[in-house]
Amino acid sequence: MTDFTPNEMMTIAAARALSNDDVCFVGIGAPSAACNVARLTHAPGITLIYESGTIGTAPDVLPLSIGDGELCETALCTVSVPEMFRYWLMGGRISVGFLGAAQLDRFGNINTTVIGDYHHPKVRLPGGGGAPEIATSCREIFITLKQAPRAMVEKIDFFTSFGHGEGGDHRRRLGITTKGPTLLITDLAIWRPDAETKEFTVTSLHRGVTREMVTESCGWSPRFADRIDETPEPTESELGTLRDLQARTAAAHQGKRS
Amino acid sequence: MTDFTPNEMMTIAAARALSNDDVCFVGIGAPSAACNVARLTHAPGITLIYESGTIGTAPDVLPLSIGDGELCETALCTVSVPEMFRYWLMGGRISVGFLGAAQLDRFGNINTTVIGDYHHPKVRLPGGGGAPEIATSCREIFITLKQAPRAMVEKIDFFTSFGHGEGGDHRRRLGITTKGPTLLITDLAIWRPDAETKEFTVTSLHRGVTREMVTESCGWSPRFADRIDETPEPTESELGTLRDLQARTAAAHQGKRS
Amino acid sequence: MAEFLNLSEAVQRNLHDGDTVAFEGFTHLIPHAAGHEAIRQGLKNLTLLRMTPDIIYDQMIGMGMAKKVIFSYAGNPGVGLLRRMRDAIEHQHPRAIETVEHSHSAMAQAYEAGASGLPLAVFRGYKGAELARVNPEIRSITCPFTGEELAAIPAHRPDVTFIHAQKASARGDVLIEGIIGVQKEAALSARRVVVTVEEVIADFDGKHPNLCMLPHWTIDAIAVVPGGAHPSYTQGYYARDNAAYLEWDRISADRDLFAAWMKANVLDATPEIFASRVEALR
Amino acid sequence: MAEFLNLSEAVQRNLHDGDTVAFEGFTHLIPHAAGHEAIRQGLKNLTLLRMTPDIIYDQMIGMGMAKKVIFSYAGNPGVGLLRRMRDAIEHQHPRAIETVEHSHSAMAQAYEAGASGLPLAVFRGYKGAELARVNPEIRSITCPFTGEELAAIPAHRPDVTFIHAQKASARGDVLIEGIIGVQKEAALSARRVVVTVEEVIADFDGKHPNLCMLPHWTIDAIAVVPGGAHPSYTQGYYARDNAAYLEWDRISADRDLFAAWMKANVLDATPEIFASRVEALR
Repeated sequence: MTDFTPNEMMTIAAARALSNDDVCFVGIGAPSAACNVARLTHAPGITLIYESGTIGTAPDVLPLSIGDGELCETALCTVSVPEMFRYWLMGGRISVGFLGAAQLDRFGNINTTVIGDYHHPKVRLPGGGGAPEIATSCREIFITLKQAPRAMVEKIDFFTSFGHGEGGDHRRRLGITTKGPTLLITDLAIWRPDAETKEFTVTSLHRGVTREMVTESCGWSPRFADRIDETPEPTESELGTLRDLQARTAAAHQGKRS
Repeated sequence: MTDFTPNEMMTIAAARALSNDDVCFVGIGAPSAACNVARLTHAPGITLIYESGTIGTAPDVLPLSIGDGELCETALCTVSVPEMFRYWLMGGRISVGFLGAAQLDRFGNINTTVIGDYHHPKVRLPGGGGAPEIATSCREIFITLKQAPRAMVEKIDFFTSFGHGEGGDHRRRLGITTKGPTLLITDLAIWRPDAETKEFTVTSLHRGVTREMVTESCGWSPRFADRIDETPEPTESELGTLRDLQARTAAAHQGKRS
Repeated sequence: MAEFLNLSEAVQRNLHDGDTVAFEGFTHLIPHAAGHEAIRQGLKNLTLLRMTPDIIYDQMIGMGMAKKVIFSYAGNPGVGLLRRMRDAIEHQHPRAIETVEHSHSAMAQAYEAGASGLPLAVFRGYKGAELARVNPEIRSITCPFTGEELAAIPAHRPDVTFIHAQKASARGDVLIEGIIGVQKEAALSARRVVVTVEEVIADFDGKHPNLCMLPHWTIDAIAVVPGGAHPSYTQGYYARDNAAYLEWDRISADRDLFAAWMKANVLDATPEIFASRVEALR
Repeated sequence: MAEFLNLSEAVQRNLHDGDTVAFEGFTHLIPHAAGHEAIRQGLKNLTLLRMTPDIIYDQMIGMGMAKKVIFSYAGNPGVGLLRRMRDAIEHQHPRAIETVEHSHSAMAQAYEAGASGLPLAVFRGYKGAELARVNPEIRSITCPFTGEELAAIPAHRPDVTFIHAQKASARGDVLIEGIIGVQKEAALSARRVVVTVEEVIADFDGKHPNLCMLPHWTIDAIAVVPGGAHPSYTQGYYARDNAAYLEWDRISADRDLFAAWMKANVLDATPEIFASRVEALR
């Protein structure tokens, strides 16, 4: 089929991981695109929730912020933010939470807070927002990330949100009952945690991607599964849906101002 | 002016104790009548709140229950019951809370739970409902009661809600920061707590009521203030407002069913 | 995922002997039709959870279905006492029941905590109140910042919650309007949720965004039962049958009269009868 | 009791040097006009409380008004970083600021606890998260029923909260619609409350009973400022000025450019200008 970019492949692979019955806590950017592509293709019944309080939203264009009016106008209902975090996130009603990362380690622990020391940071990043509780309250966590050695690191500078910690049963030892990161989708590959060690392991490579490319763009030496699939490339319909969505989005966000 | 009943005097005396700026947590019965007479006479700006979640309600007829539709239809807004108890009562926004009593002692402690032992009661009464927190969260508490020796007792069988405990600074010793019972209005008299001991003391007798009548209908030996007023009798307007309200109420609650 | 069922199947699938169950509705929207169906199905050893047991639990207790009642106001609102519940507490008739008594504030916040997935509710309450002495579930925690002692009670986590609402959408989303009470919290704190509604409409497009809704995926079963709240009421559909509440005071005062009334009006009846009961109240 | 004042008087009477203040609004309804008025009045040593400091606090921090910021997401939503806030944290320019960092869940629940008059919020959070190590205000309590350790943080109790809303009634009741965020809780947790609104209407008769309202007696001052949320938006009135958020990334990147922009657009401006800023967005 026609050509596609690594980012498009990443978004579409993430969309495929979602099902019609999922209730997703959506972040901005790639997760938002992935969730809405899923909704517009194979998962029309999926429930999308943004932390601004919008439940069951179906935006025609992707929001620039998690609080865009479009989200409220197309939602089943919009609740207060305290209710969102208490009844809906902490209440354990979310099946899939999406997280991005500035730094990610092999166990799915994430840093979006600081580069360097917390109290005297080299770079002060935005911080966690909802991530600390999203990471532990959702039944499972999907992570999307553009691969780069400074993004996929041996050791993160700050534990903004907890993945599998040091691996193994570390979550259980902290009394966390949810699965945590079960899927990492990058622009190059699909990774899943090892059943025992919980270390992210490459299970599928996107079209034209080699093990070397994955290794060079990863800050730790990555593990590869015994059997590695090639990620099915985007279908006409998937790619068309994503590109239409992004075109509508671009138009909407320009058009707003004279 | 025309004649009036002791109950009418009680209700109107309670209405007079309310001001335009008060925010009242209203109970059913005499308190509801008193609050609405106040609203319809000297305190049009008073805010009436029923624990069903109705804020700023202005019923045309008295509700039979605290959850009648009339309350919601005439309210500024209606919130959930958890919000009512968290943001509005526990939040310390109520200036006056009304309580009734099956048993009352001289310090304004109230029993509406059981006659006899709690675990093997002679009579099982309805219980406290909102009273335990109304008694401690409202800035002050008004009590209305029809005098009778078995209602005004030396010792109550159960502390459903806390008044002044053993008197004096007992509230403060329990870490309660609100005033508690500041007014007791019966069908015979108006009582206020002594500044020091906090024992209810008769400060005003309704028209035609003697000290003996008060004493005979009270289970403890009541204290009388040095100077005792006569409660001004109901005005035409007060009595007319109350009777019209009760007539409308009677009609409404019959009319509902063929 | 919400499934549209007839009431008897909805009750059969979701309520079992020994369950902890909440039939909620704060004066408004009390799910009486669902309660009567539970009575017809002869459920046993239930733990009944409700702020005001009201007529709906007075009937179940009188029929001997309850082993335990968790409540905060055992009155017939605006009328007086609950005579079947009293008979059970004072004379163990028709059976002894265990009672766990709270304040309204505590009950509401225990549902709120349950909906939030928390094990307990922490609040400022019960100060000087004797319930704290007779109810062992009332404990306390100390605020690590101020040293204040606050009340702590277990969150409510019923096995199943029954509520009545105005409308469901074809997809099974539910809209609750007016005096919304604790129904949203009672539903979200439960493992299973059954809703009776007055009617089903295509969708909720055009509704105000901030209304009280339960998404279809939070509900297990929906049964359409017009009049299903009677003698309670449904805002926008029919008024409260105050006369029936007054009449209950007479019926419930006598064991035989109660039994006869229950046979005629509940055991020998069906959910369809509720529509006719509210006709004069519309 | 709500008093209708012009914005400058509303700010003068209610916001003082050294106050802890919340300007809340979750992407929607951010009270920018009130923030600009505070900047013009040159308030000092403020403790700024807000989930996402956003442009509104980036401007105050850049102007040196903040001594402390309590927050949960220091980003320019959908765009990137807050460059004035970064400059203050990384280079103490124009002054050093103390930061107290929480998660969104913690911030929202701290407002909810403040609105409830509680000294703390208790919730399941921060498990495995390093903020619990660097923020001494994050402690824990143990559930007396399950033994589970839960997070505990102090309730928010700002001296004053500023919010923007769609409508006030003539009496001073306020209606908030759409994405209501934490505004109700931020208002009810504060000692003083100032609201800017798009317009005043006679009353709210006929509005749905379950909407998000603040009664007039919970509010101190109301100022009518059409467009007062720009570049944020007001549902039903005007759209979010996404271009302005993108533009801010450029303006805030340079200290001198920032200073010039603030002089031209804030210091030398008046609240009336906001109406013209949203013309093209209506």
